[in-house]
Amino acid sequence: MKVLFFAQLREVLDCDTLVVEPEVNTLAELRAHLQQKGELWQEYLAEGKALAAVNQTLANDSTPLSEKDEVAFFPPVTGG
Amino acid sequence: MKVLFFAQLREVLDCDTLVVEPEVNTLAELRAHLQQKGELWQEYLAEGKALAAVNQTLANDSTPLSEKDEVAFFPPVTGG
Amino acid sequence: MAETHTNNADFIAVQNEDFCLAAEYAKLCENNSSDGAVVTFTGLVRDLNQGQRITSLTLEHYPAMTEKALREIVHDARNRWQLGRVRVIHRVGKLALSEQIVFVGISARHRGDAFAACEFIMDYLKTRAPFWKKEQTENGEHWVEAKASDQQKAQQWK
Amino acid sequence: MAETHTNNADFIAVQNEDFCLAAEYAKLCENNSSDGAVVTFTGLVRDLNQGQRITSLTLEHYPAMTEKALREIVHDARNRWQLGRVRVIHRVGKLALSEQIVFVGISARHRGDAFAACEFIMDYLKTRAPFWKKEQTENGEHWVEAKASDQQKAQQWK
Repeated sequence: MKVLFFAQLREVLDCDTLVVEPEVNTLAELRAHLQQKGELWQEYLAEGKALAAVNQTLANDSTPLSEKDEVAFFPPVTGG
Repeated sequence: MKVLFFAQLREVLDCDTLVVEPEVNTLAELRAHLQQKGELWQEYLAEGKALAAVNQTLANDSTPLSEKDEVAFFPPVTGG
Repeated sequence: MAETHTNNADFIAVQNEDFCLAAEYAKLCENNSSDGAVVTFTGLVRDLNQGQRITSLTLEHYPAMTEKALREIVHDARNRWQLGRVRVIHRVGKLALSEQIVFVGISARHRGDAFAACEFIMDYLKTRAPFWKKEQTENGEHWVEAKASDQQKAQQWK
Repeated sequence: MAETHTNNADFIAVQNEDFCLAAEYAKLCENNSSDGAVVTFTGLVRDLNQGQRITSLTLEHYPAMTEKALREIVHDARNRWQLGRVRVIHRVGKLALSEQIVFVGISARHRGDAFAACEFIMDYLKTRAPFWKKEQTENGEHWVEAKASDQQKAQQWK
């Protein structure tokens, strides 16, 4: 599973792409899994702080995940 | 007092400008005075059918009139 | 062509000549780094109105009143929203199919103000500015009737 | 530059290059006598944001997702209003003061639909399309924080 990070999240976590194979079935589980990587991950991936997309579509914590999905975490968007 | 007519009103009444000196104090009175000029005037100057402006500002039947005013009657506007 | 500047940031014109959107947009933007939003509305002669096929239209107006009416509408809009520059152009005379009729352009710091003011000015112009359209069709010509929906739109701003 | 046509009448682009309002407007109008209304929105880099003086900004995006997100927003708008042509352009990369950031242009038979759809697309873009701004100021640079007012605007369309 490919996990991408954008904008402030990419900078703070010093990570733009991660390839992981965790045993997770939902976005919530992936989030919790990644939050174990350290204090910054714990803080910046918190729900409400980071948005997420699964296969390039905005997702929520109950969105199911499978191995081939592309998941992205990012701060609230500020385009326009 | 100068009275102007525009658009359909000008065409139907076959009149673009009228100079009159009636004894009227309000727009309602001028309207009633002009409506005596004939059936078409009666019909087309009826309140709700013709809008009116006094000195180039939209007016209503209670708007006071004096000799030097410019009054205009016209159909509901359709610009834009 | 007659022009009136109600203040430095307003431009109001009633004219026979066509206008150029790019030039109007440039005037809304140039040396204006404080406004982050520009909204423009352009009204054009469309081919079909109330079921009838249009070939052209003629716009009559009340010359002494049109600019005054537009100026009052812009003044109203400025009282309601925080606006940068405002430009309103309305053409009169004979216009062919697809020709430009009216332009309203607004710059503002924030987009909400620009959108609201632009739509407000059009809604008020449609019910308060003394312009009348006569449409030419294959079956002759006729004066356009005012639409109840335009009255309703204008009333929603109260 | 990447382009996507979701249907013949839609144009969506995410690009580094600047865009030209006049060219976009021409594409909304040409051979289009059925639409009587064109509304455009242009967003520009303004000098002041949340109290800080801006010198430039950098726009990052999620390339695989941006066009898809914009396409979905336009699709949503088409389900709500009767629209003619829709053109959306969003720039990415480094932009100087007063540069153009985003364009939304809509043609429609009637102005109400064009105004509503243009504002809706901007409000949704501001909360759903994966773009992020980093502002450069005299005191260094920082990521722009999302505004609660943008969330509220988007929610009002529900």
